[in-house]
Amino acid sequence: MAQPNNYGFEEEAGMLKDGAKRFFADKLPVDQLHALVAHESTAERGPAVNWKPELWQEMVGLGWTALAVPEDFGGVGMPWVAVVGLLEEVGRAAFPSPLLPTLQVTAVLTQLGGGAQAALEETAGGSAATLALMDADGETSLTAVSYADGKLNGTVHFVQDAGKCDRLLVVASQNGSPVMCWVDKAAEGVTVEADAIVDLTRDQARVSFKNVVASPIAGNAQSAWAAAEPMLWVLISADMVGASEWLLQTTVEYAQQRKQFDRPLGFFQAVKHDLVNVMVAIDESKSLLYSAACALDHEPERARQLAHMAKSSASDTAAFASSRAVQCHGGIGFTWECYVHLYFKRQKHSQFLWGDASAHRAALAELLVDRAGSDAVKGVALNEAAA
Amino acid sequence: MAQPNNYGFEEEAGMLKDGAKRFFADKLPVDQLHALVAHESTAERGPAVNWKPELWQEMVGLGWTALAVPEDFGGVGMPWVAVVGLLEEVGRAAFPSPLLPTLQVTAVLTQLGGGAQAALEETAGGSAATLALMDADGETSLTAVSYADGKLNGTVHFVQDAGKCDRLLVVASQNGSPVMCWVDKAAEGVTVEADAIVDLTRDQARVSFKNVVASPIAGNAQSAWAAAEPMLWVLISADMVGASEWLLQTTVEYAQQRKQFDRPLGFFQAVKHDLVNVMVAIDESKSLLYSAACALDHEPERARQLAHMAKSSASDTAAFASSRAVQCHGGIGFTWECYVHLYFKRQKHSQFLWGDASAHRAALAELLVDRAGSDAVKGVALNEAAA
Amino acid sequence: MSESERKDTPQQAEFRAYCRDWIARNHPGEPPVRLPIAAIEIMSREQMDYLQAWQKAAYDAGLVGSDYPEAVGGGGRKDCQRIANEEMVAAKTPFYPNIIGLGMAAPTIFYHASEELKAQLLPKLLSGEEIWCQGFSEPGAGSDLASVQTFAEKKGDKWVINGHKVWTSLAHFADWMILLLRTDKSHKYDGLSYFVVPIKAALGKGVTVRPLIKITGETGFNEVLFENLEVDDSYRLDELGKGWQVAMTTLLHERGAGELVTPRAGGLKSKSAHNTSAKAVIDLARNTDRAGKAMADDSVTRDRMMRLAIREEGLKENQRRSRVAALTDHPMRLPLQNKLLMSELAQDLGALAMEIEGPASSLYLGDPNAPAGGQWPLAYMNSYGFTIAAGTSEIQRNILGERVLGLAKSK
Amino acid sequence: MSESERKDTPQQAEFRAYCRDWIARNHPGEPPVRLPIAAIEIMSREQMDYLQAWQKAAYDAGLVGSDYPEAVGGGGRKDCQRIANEEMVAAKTPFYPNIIGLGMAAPTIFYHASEELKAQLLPKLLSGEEIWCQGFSEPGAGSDLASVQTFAEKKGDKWVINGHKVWTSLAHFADWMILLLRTDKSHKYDGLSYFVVPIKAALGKGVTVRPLIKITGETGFNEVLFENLEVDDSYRLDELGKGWQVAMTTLLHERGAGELVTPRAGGLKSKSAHNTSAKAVIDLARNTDRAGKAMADDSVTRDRMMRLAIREEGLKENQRRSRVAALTDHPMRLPLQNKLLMSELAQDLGALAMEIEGPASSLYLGDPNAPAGGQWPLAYMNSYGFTIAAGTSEIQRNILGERVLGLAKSK
Repeated sequence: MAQPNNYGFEEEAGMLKDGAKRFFADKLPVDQLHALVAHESTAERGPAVNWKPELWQEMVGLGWTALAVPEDFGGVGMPWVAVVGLLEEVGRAAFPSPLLPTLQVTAVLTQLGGGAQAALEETAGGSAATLALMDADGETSLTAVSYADGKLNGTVHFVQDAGKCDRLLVVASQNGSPVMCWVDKAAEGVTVEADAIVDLTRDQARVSFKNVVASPIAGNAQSAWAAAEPMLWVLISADMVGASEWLLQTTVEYAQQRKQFDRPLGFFQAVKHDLVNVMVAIDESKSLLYSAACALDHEPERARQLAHMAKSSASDTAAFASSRAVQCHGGIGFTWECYVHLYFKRQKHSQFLWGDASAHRAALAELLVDRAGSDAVKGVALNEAAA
Repeated sequence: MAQPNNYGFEEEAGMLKDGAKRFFADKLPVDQLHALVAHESTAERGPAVNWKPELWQEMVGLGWTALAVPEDFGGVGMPWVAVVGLLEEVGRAAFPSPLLPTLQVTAVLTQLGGGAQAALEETAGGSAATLALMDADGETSLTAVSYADGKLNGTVHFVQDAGKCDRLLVVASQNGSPVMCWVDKAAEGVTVEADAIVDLTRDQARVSFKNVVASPIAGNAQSAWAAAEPMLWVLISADMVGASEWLLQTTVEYAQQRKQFDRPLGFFQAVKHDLVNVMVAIDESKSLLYSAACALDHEPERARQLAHMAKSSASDTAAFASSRAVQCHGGIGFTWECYVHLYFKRQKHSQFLWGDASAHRAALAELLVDRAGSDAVKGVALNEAAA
Repeated sequence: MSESERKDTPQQAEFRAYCRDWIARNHPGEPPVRLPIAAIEIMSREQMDYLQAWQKAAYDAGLVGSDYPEAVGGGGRKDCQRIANEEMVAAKTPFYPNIIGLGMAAPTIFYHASEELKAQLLPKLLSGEEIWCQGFSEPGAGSDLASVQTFAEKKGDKWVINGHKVWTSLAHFADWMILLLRTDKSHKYDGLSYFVVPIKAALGKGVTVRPLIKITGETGFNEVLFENLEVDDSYRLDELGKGWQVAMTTLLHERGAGELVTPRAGGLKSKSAHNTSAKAVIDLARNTDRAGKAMADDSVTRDRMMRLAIREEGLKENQRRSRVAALTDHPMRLPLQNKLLMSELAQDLGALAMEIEGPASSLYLGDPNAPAGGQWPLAYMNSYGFTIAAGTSEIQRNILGERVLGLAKSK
Repeated sequence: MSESERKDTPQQAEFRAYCRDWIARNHPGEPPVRLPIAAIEIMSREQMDYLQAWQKAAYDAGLVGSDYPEAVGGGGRKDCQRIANEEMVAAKTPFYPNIIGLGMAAPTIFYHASEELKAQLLPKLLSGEEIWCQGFSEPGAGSDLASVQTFAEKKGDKWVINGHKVWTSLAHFADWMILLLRTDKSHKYDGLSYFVVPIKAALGKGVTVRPLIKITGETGFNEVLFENLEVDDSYRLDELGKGWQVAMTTLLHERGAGELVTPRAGGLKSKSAHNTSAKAVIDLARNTDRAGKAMADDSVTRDRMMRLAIREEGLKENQRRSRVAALTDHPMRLPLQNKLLMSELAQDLGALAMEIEGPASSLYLGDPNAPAGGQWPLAYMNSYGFTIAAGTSEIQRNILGERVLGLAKSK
């Protein structure tokens, strides 16, 4: 299968993206966001869950939690490129909500097939959900939780936005094979310990299961997980790309307005070229993001490869855009009152979730270097075009 | 043992260095160098050995080939920091001569001990010599030449300045253990095939041995080689540091003189900061170089570690200084008539000889990461000093 | 179906089928002469003759200049040049030799010349019968192009030209030159005018072409000296003093950011041509051992190769995304990055390839044992031509910062 | 023998023995309060009291201000402060709290104040009894320091000060401030004058100190507002209009490039202090697993750690080489690199440490499960203070390019 020239990003996707951009700008502009999540400014502030549940209900009402679910399962069935467009806007707004984890959960559930129907209906109906499987190293191994005798036992780490979610999709090991269980956060035996994290726009927890009664969702968990992984990577990459673009635009505006030595900062090539390099990095990440999302829609055989590229690129870009935003803002960028830190912290959080840049490059190398046909790399004829 | 504060770089070393700088500037300034080595300007020019044998005789007369040989062996017995100072000037002049390989050979011979006396006398007397041991991958393995029944057989690659040398110090394998043989290049069974190389200021060859009669030099070749290796790295690092400094100074002068947009190039931060970054890289390499050389003189237990650092840093700096010199010179830097290419090519040659930057970092990691005491890394208290 | 064709209009689909068929029947196969990697590297008359014949054949078949009006020798089609290019590239045909003509002179003439001049010049330009070169840079006018000093003095209906141009690729083969001249010394930008000049006819009579040797040892560029060369005023494009604006049209198309799609073939990957790509570096690493281990198995090398493979894929996807308005916020944001990214990627690929080769990267073209025939050190050195010519990387970043991000001008 | 002592003069050797003995007998051991990583991070009165007592003890013993003349409260020795510092650092004592006073105010006062003022101010500065802060930066005057607008208007023998200073570390503890003021609005550089101001006495009466919160959530910096604060003309340093030159003395010493060696202790590595070093990153990698493998065994991580270890060692060796005239071509070439390299190395160490920690780097100070107590994300964020404050990295590169390489000024 081949990808359409326009990534399959049609008018409907554009309307979704533009609408989301307006929604976030209207409902929680950055000054209000700062007031919401950064009112407490101590370094040792402890865990916090700052968000607007009423906005979440509006988002559910707009159908956003069912976007990535095919119509067969009662979802909206938008293409991945459209979902990615929405998530870019979530990132641009650094919006605190359980949308990202919930969409990740629906991606996995959808891959499980019919057995997940009930769970998908709950998420479509507004139950926020999050994935529960990472071990203490942040790896998506199967060692964290075991499933035996109808019960879950173990502890998962780095559960994203657990404080905003009602349901957990637990990936557990049953005799070494994965099973997935749909668990109510309030169920007997579930303990949620909130983390004190750097990121002010998200929350995170470690969740322990002690003899939690659960039954696996029917379906092939192994293959569902493998198929869903590129979706998880693409979703968080979209958040990072959107946040990076905010950092770029905000820093560009500062460089236009702020004067030193009787010149706008942007006059100085040290600043100008830094910002151009950030733009270039963002564009690489964004192009790879839409290419990977489009592959999920149209070219599944290349989705994994392109999603590795997208997440690796987006992670590096997130770190770079954050770093340059603080540096180019100078002194004010180093203060709590400047909004840049909200994005800086969100980006440093996203950067390492679901595999960092190096990990994705290592996995990519297995596809491009170790596989017989390195023809997977479609080269650009550099000499010709640059000549 | 501890290192003296001034690296043990005493007045005598300074005089040697200054004298060498004048010698090269007088005898072969860069325009004459260019006329000597770059008169033929085709891409497929084939092998060439362009140098001034009469200047080599003067250098021998100045005692430079015996500098690194202890007085016990009839040498001059200068400290390594002084030898390194001389080699910096060789690099700064991009001087075509067999001095570097000859000094490398004397380093190895000296480590062999008394058995090498005769060979050392020959080099002191003006016989230029070079190491013959690299395999086709450029590694200093022992697989290239075998020694059995009093005869050498095999082929060594990347023999430096073979066209200017009279003697070869062959490191061969005798039943899997190293032996070193002192071989006349003109001996029966020795075939020298000159390489066509990019570097215009050196020559290189592959040398084959077919039943070449030779007898191993007495001494422990294994331990001699191990002790000499940091010396080989330090010597070529010095050449790279000197050449990098020439590239920096030449490019700085161009950036001072050349005007675009009614400003000297150096006004533009893209150029200014690039050149500052080159300076910073050179200074790191130079500081590590003298520290490593000083360790050879005073703190042998740290010599290997510091020489890994010096060669890794010098290789990266050589590549970076070369790259920025061409780029900052713009169009003229891309031409044959601009002298920059002589240094660019010498640096790209040196960069990969005797282990590239990555290889030295990998070896360094074995010392700093794998050894029980990572106390080998003497940290700087960053926070304190930068606060 | 290829990536592109699913969006073809009926007219495009029909034209694509026609192109594919024509190429299948007329592909010249492995060329009889060793071809260089790009048109600007053409060295011999033999190479040029072969490639001119190929361009003429493609032109006659309607695959070159497809989008130009018939009145100026074009194919009179709409948005079809891209189709022909895609089919040519896919079929790995040889490239067109008249690269300066097609990519820079033709769109400039099309937008700025009189109808008579268009009709006179464009047909033989598109057919490749007349080769073009570009006279912009001077020894004192590199990044600061507007400071050109080559001067044209008005004498009656003629202009008398004196000065010195450099970096003129293909000048030794060229029939015509696009030439940026100073016609007024009192105004920097408004003192420039733009001409087309029949230089071959003037060789030895007011025009001297001398080869410039690159750091690689290759020729390919030239310097061109003008001594009292007389040029008719009818060869001026657009108004007097509008040379800078005309030159902007040229540069926009040179950067691949212009309206008109440049005819392109050049997918040829013959045995003799070298391919600077991540795939080529990966293949090199597979075939290079160090200490008994393939470099492709070295984790650090793998990481670095993947970094470049990702940049390469991103660049390719940038090119695609630049045509999707809904996914770009500024129409020039992606096109203006293209040259910068390509040239720096080529440089980094070359540098990494040399590291993979290690000491063997010292072996050059003339050496029988050189890996890949010495093409990697050659490609690495040539990459500086890309990062310097046609606006250095520094100038590209200025342009992006100023035109796309709206930052204050740095000069 | 340590690296340094082999070159001691007899006087230095004797002083070193004295210092070593004194420290051995007076080392305070593990402090009773949790100390921050640097003086500018001092938060509580308790920390300050403890550290002031420590500085006073060291001063009384002659280990602080050793090279200052006795007439201004110094030790009257020659080239001995370095000896005391080395012994203090080697013995891992606590640091001195009056860091702005010792590193910036003292040398400035010494070179630019009247003898009376020196005698008045320096003893209690060196002893740490009076804490100093610095009033240079303003909201509109960051990199462009000479554009300060805080204005002093002459009224009789007094100056009346109005304005707004930012980034004043320790202002909430400070007795005195060094203050760069505008006394003439018609000249940028020559309109500046330099004062010492007793700010503690004026708190609430013309001076307001407000904490600035850093991105880390910590305080430490302040902003200081002046409203009709009256200062006596006798507190002016050097001539009217020479403030810029006086400030250069301050900045030179701040960058560690001044004549006078700053008294320094601060080798303390208590349990509570965090050490940003390659060794600390290597140790972290040894103790961090990913997918069942120690990060210290990951080749890519090893390569990156070694890059930083090499930079760190190079930086240390730069500091040594800067004192060997035969191996430096410009006396400021190495000293002026120090701040740039240290701050960027700290940033890169922090970034790499966070990558090694992976998702666990999200856990911050208040989290019981945070690796290293959350100190790595804290250190990484704080590193931007280093690359921005006291001349951004961009300004440092300008200074190096202009003063050392002699390139044209960029502004």
